[in-house]
Amino acid sequence: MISAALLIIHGLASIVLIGAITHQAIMVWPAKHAEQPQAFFTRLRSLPQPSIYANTVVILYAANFFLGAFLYTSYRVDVRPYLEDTGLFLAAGAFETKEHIAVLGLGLLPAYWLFWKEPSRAGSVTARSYITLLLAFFVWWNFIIGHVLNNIRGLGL
Amino acid sequence: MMNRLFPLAVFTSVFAVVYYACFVFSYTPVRFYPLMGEISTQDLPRTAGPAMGWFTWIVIGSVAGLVAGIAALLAPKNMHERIGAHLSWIVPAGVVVWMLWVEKHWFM
Amino acid sequence: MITVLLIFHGLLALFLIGAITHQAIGVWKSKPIPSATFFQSLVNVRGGTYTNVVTILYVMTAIIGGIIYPSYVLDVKGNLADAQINAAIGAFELKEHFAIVGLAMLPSYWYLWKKVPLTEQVLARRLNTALIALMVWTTLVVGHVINNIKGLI
Amino acid sequence: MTRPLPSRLVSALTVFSLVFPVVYTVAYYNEWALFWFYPLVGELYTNLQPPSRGPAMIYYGWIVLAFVSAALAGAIVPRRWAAHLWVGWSWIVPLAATLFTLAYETRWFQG
Repeated sequence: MISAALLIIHGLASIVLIGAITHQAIMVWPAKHAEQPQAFFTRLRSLPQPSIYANTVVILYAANFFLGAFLYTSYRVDVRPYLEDTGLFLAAGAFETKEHIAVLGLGLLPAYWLFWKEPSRAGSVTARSYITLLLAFFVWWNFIIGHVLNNIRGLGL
Repeated sequence: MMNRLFPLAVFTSVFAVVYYACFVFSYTPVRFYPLMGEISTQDLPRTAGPAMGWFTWIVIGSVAGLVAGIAALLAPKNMHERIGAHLSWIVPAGVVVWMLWVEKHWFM
Repeated sequence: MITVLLIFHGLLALFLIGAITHQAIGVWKSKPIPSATFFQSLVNVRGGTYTNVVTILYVMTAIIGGIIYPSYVLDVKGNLADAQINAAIGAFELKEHFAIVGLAMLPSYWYLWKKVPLTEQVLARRLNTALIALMVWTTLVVGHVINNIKGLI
Repeated sequence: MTRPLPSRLVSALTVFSLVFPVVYTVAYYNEWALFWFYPLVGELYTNLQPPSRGPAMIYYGWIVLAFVSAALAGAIVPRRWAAHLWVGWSWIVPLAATLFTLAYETRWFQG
């Protein structure tokens, strides 16, 4: 029961995380052409200060990572054997990429935070954009795989 | 500008009440059997699988809401101003409370 | 195919919950505030710009939900009943009803945001938006819980 | 205007984020295990246990190894050296680790 509750919290926390990192990623995405000022997506790009998302993203990512790492034991005991027994190797392999990519994202957080806190470093604007986009990819990748796996088999049943 | 809101609010309110009343009183003149992919006005044998009434209640609620909404267009102007906007949330909120009351048995 | 639709249903719900939550928080703002922190920027939104997105996303999410609902009846509800997980059945039943009543609220919700001047009917606009946000949050959390119990394959 | 971060911290964080993905990727590829965790019994071991203990997890070991290595590197590497690092490595190294991971995990999809 606890695993199920923690999994739902893990899912809800990732909703807020994916919102924050997606906002930031859209803002750093190089704009190709001028857009009308009042369009929804234009307002999405023109938020006041993208840096205010940095602390939130770092805190949410780390918290969500450790919650996921804690739940991983339930996955390892209840879900992975089921996937292997039923030959769902694609799902097992997909979740394994989620495990590794989550850790790579964790390692990326210090540099990500640094670039948003120290914008003046030479050549850092491009690097900051790519790091933010990479982190956003990590979050989206893990979010979707997590949902697909959870649909195949849940936790804490 | 306000005179369109009253009919819309009436539609929302009547829809919500009629839709949920159909559910509560199991008024399902037409049933959908997803296993067979069939629609029937009769009870089919158990082999046909579970029957669904959700789509039927939505249609009934929509028709009732539309009729009431159109009728509301004809209502006197000063009624719009007074009742107007608050009808749009009060009745749905009331139906939500009704739902929670009816569905509480699942959680007992 | 059902799995793809379910994941798509979940992703639409994700965008929908982001938009309606922003709007539902922002609509209660009574005076201008700076945008210096994450939470201030969460509140400091122009609610009106979300209305069309919320309406479209809600309708799309509800339609896909309606398409995959028979699979829930066939593949999940029976299992929940057999396992006597009544609370889950009851919760999903609430989800069905909430989703539809929220759908029916969209016309007046849209009208209040797009046609009635923002200085008028403030309380009605706030409560309409709050109620739809409640519907969206309830249906998302319940859907997530039920999907954890039994998925759609 | 917020005060600039101390250069010591800047170099330590930069080096940490460069070393972490490399060590983690090498560790999981080579299945280097600092320790095994057996979730069924909730116990840690520095050597493999019989199957009766249930599935073994090395995942946490890889994370700890990467974290400790990256933290040590961040502390040891001199500021001057770190300052000369091209900022582009900060996204190229994790991106390379990601691409390697995705390529490596295709082993699951080859039937």
